[in-house]
Amino acid sequence: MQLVQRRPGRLLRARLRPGGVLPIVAILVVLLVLVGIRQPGFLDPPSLMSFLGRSAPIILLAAGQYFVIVSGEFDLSVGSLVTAQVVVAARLIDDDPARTWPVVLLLLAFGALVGLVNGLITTRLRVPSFITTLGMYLILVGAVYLWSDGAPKGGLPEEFRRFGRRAVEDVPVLGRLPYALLVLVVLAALAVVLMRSDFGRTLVAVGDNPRTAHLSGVPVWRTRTAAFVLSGLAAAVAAILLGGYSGVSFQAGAGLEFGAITAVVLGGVVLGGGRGSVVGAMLGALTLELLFALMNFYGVSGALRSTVQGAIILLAVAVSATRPSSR
Amino acid sequence: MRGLSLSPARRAVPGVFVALALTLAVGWLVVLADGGQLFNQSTTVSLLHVAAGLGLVAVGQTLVILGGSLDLSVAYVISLSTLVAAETMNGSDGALLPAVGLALAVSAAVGLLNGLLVTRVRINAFIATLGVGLLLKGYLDSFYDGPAGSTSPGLVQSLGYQRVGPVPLSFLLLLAVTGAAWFALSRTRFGHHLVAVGGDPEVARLSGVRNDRVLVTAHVLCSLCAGLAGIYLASRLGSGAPRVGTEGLYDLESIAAVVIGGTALAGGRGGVVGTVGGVLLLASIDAIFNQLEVDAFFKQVIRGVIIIAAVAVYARRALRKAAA
Amino acid sequence: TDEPGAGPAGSPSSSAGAGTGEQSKFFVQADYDAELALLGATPTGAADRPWEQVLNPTMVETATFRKAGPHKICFSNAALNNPWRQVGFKTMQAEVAAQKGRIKEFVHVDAEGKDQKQIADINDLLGKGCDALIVSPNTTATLTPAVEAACKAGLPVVVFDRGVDTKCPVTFINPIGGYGFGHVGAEFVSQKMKPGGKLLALRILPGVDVLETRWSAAKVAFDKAKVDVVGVEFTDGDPAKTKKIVDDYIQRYGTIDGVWMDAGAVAVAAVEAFQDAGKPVPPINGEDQLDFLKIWKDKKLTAIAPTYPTYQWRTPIIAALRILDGQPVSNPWKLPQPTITQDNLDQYLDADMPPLHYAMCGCTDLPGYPQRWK
Amino acid sequence: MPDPPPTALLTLRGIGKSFLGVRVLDGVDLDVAPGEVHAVVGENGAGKSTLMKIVSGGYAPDEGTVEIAGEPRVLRGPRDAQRAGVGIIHQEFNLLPERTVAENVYLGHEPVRRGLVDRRAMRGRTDRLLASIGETTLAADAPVGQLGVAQQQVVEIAKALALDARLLIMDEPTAALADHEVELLYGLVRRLQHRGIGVLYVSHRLTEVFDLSGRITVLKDGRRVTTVDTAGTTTDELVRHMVGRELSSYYPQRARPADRGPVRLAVRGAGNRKLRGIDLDVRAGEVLGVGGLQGSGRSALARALFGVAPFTTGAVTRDGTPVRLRSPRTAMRAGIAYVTEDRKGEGIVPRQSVLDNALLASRAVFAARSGRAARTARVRDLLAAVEVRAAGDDQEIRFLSGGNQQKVVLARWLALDPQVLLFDEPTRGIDVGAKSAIHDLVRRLAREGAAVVMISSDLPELLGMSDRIVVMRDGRIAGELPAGATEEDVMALAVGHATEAER
Ligand SMILES: Nc1ncnc2c1ncn2[C@@H]1O[C@H](COP(=O)(O)OP(=O)(O)OP(=O)(O)O)[C@@H](O)[C@H]1O
Ligand SMILES: Nc1ncnc2c1ncn2[C@@H]1O[C@H](COP(=O)(O)OP(=O)(O)OP(=O)(O)O)[C@@H](O)[C@H]1O
Ligand SMILES: O[C@@H]1[C@H](O)[C@H](O)CO[C@H]1O
Ligand SMILES: [Mg+2]
Ligand SMILES: [Mg+2]
Repeated sequence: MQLVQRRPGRLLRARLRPGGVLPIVAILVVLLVLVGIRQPGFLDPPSLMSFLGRSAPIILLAAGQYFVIVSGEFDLSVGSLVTAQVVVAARLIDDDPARTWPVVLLLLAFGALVGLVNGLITTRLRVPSFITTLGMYLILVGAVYLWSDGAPKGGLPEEFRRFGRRAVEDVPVLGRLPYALLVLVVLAALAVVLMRSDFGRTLVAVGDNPRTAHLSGVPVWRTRTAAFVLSGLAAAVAAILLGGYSGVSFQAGAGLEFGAITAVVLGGVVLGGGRGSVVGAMLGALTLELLFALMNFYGVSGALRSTVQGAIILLAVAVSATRPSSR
Repeated sequence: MRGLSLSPARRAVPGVFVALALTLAVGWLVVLADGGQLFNQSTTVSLLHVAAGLGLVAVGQTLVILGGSLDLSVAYVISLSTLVAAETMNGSDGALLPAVGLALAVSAAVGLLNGLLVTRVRINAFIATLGVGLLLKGYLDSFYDGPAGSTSPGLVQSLGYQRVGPVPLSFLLLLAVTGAAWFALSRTRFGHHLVAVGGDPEVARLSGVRNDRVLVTAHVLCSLCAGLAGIYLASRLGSGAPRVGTEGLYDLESIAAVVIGGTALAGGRGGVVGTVGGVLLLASIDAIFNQLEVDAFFKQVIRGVIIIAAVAVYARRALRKAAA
Repeated sequence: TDEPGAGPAGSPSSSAGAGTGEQSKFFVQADYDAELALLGATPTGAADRPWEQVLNPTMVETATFRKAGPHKICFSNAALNNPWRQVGFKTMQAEVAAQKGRIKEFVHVDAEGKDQKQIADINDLLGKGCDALIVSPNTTATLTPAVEAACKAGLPVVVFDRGVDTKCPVTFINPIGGYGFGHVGAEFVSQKMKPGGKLLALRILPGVDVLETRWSAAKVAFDKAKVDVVGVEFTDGDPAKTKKIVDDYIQRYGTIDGVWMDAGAVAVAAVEAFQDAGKPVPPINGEDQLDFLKIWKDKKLTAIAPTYPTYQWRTPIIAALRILDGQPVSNPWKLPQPTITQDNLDQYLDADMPPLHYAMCGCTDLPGYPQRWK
Repeated sequence: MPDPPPTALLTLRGIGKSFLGVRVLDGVDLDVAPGEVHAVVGENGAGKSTLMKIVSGGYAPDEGTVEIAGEPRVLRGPRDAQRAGVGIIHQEFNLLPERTVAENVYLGHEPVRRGLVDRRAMRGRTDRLLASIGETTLAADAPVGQLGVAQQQVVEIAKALALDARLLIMDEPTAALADHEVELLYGLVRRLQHRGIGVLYVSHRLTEVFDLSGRITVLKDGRRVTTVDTAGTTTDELVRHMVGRELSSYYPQRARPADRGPVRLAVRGAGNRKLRGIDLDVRAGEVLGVGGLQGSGRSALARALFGVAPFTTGAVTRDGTPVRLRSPRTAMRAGIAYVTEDRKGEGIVPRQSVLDNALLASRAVFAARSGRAARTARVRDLLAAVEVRAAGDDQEIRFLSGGNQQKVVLARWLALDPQVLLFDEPTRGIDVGAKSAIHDLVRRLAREGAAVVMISSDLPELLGMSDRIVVMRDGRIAGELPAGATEEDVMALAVGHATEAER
């Protein structure tokens, strides 16, 4: 290999080029400064930890969505999957603490199964994932309403809810450590490791050029299906945390799919696949959550929030979308 | 080899019409067995009305999807258009034309914004139109507590409720718009260029197509169609309704109709005729389930299955064709 | 001092983004006055059958609609998309079952929350030989033309829950209404919270008339009591969003002294937000959903539950049958709208029913209770 | 450089262009007179295609001026260039598979009548255009996706001609063409020349350059090395300018019979939808050449052996053991590697780094075989060994020239130590220097015990490299030739009598 010309440090280049995390970090810092000015107390460790804990579900969803998006697909079903999971959990546990762990396992299996079905329909039947997961979204919402006669039943006992609601208290320095944050940290680390592994690299390659990947021995359909399964699992964990955080309701997952996709794109990941990092995706989700908190702190009128949100998303994506000129 | 026979590029009747015919036949039988009538006048009229609303949006959506783009803001454009139209008319026939013009102009402006964000600012269409949708949602939420304005009686009587036999005027409008779109796609440079941009933007660009212009135009046309759907809904509802677009799920349903109609989500292949088939298929399923009083949630499950299955069938056929 | 704005906590910032804002376009002073007056009125009829009671009845003749039974009754429903409507619809179905001998067919069409579908549905139903048509409109203004068309078709039309802008239906059935609901909650909270305290108002979403009237009445009450409303937020009925909003408001203001909400769906989430932040739960209102009643009792909250009773879903069936019998009915048919307070809380708690069941269903005497609602 | 003719059709002065800070073109001057065929040659990555895209409006130059017919132009896009009378045949296909031949040919300038696209005129003109370049079997309303590579190349040429350009750029127009088609192209270029049209001709096939051009410009590392009159130069001199050193024009030494080992891969009576009755033995240490016309089934054979479009009948054995090659993975596990002919579509993962591209296959199939660090080190060595030129191994591969991309793909497969290597047009679009490096590499692999199957449309290469040649026709093996066969022998088998009769 011969170097044609030396260029600026490899790391900086990697961060700066499209798909790098620098833009989202910059946006995050700006928002943090704005929050700090308005609500200095928010940055105190205990409150920051709580914030991170409550943001864990959407961050995990973004990570799950990232796997699917970077492999060149979409998962529009995650929001409805979260709702279904929460409703199913409440009905199966029915306030009986002893059933917590079996149901948690069942939810994980259910999430993986939905991901598997999404993946197989997309890869084996060749239905575009936008349509597969849109159909799955309709099916899950319809089925869960049908199954519960339109009103969630049962209830989630404290044992189940503590994952999303409670924290390890009196931690030195940090004050408190929400269980959700612990789950997030562990899973985020796993996600990063996974993306650095052979699986992660081939996943990105599949998103970039599936034909080449196939001809290089990558089991393309299995890889993509695995991405959907990861997304389903992420939705299951998010559902466990969300159900814990706020209890059972049909609204539990409403709109989360768009939130997750927006977060992923904010994080510099390219829709269509082949580019972007999982860290960026998770930072994108954190940024969105921070934006909502910011609007609470600045008292942006409830009705105007969507406008502010829309404007900021467009602005942020526009900034991070600046690519090298193609001509 | 060189002399191998090549089939000319057929633009065959999309398979969705086969599905439609089957659905109607089976539905007719089942409803009959249930003691009802699928094709009585009131049911047919209702079906065509549902199809007209969704159809207008879906035809516009077809244009952007063909060009490789997407519009998730249509639902909000529809709501906005009902309000602009109804508030400008304010119950008087005199203001009818200016109101329609203004509603369309506002819609076109949104389309222009979408188009510019996608082409000039180079934001992915999914995010760009989602973002514009949020902007509009904020506006609607802050300025409208509920229905506002009043549609001119003339429009209500004509576009809203007039019909020729069992065929509502609005459905004829849909057919006209579809015809125009079909014509534009197959007989104008814009149409050829749009399909090219959707097929491979780089090829189009290097062939001298002005991709940006073509896509912006498609977005404007899509929004105009959504605006037209809004005007139609205003004529049905008698007033402007700030949430009618989102409640109707016009964003996702229009995309579903386009894809069921055989247009590739990635762009470059398909057409508006199939889309109308897709719309009619969705509306027929609705009508049949309505007759059978099928639970709305069960219906949703079935709808999900049908959307996936229909597209799976296309994919299968495409695979076979590629293999043949 | 207790003067708002005097201490550092009540700094200008708190009043900046605060206040109750503009009055809703839905606010109609006369309706507001009428509803508030009804809160004190005594209904006619048996107290143990509130779904048959009427407040201030004004009877109309229905002899022209008289018809021999059994009847085919058709129902165009706005949606079944929330627990309130689910409980109500089950109650209505049970009422139909209870009247089995008199109803030969009950046709239900669900508009799935879509105005234009409901218009088409009503048109469709007109071709089906219904003897009476019940409508629960999705949106008042936009369903008016369709309901008018139905009236013109000659069959008796009964509208309930949300209204329409026309007098053509034989009767319009609903409880006292949104002003009453919003007022009761707001009065209670503003009286119980500490003077000069900060109140957070939680709304589901803008633009639904039944909900807009609730807020507009509350606004009047808060303005009159000079309550410092520090925020009016939309929750989309999402408990997670609710908790985040409440949490951020607690952070921003140190504490919140009162919470008002336009619907009970997120009441428990709001209560939990205070618990999780380690703050006392301030005076709060919810609705008659059992999860709220339970936490109210368990945690000894200072709370109140105005209701929009689901028993009103029984009344349209009863009314339709009376009309087809040619008996006079009241138009409008105003049903009583009880409030659950600390005093009668125990009477509505029922540990056996699901958490999102509505206590005010008036369904205990109906066929299939309690299984049908579980 | 000789003074520009006063009537120059195209004058480039001081053209410079950088991508992401890498200088790709630097102060390039060039001119073309009416009726002149001006060839541009240089190694892979020398900047030829970039220069051509600047003239045709695909890229904007960072510096320098473009004059067309004496008028300075700022080309804001391909459309401006078309307006100025510049047409281009791109190195990579620029066609829409879903659209018809006519729609592709007239894309961007469809004939209109009363504001509407005149489809009849479009078809008619396309037919005439195709006829004018000797193509009569191609239907104007056939979808391009159904055409073979050569026919697509013809469409691409027609598309450029449809512009009625004054200046026509041909960027490796013959890369996908067989010899008799190249002949047709020659005729075409000469006719254009007579009509006073200027042609910029980019090719790695120096024979063509000498056959067609009047002057030759050599680019190296983005700079113009020289412009010479074709009549006054020789291949050797040209190669020296291009590579900066002497190159032996010989193919590496063939295998001796003694070097041939056991049969690595044996195929008996195999077939599928495109192939029938394939019998084949490939031995360790030999290079088996596969010849044939376009669409004769050579790639289909490679794809069957690699499990992409598997055999449905017959039997295959690897080192004597029966194997079922159901997918690329199974083929790879059986020690088979496949370098595809379509580099852009099937060879590279464009937005991943050079290193990730080179590691792709090892990761996908043999992840557990060796430690990560060792694997990476090995691949880095291979990248160095095949002399990839890049800004670093973290550079996205799409920014490399075609030849360098090909070398990365080679490194990917070499990392697997395959025993059977399938090369499909391995030197297509590859410069002379790299080409001979690849030839050496192929031969070395054979010497080290690999069995090599090499498909090539470049007859001298096929004849020079192969120890044996099988020639395909209509999905069958038409015959086998020993080393030392002639071009005529290959063509006779490839064309065959049946085909003769068809014409
Ligand atoms: N990239 C590809 N994708 C799918 N199929 C391909 C591809 N390349 C070749 N094939 C298939 O192989 C078939 C047989 O023709 P093939 O390409 O083998 O002829 P060939 O003699 O190799 O000509 P060429 O020199 O163009 O490779 C083609 O018709 C095509 O369907
Ligand atoms: N869009 C691009 N972005 C970045 N670098 C590019 C781009 N296009 C070309 N390059 C770089 O510019 C240099 C010249 O490439 P070019 O394609 O012009 O070479 P070429 O002479 O045509 O080579 P070949 O003979 O392989 O076709 C190469 O180093 C290539 O990596
Ligand atoms: O119409 C109903 C009621 O008004 C209820 O209070 C909330 O849900 C709505 O759907
Ligand atoms: Mg080149
Ligand atoms: Mg080939």
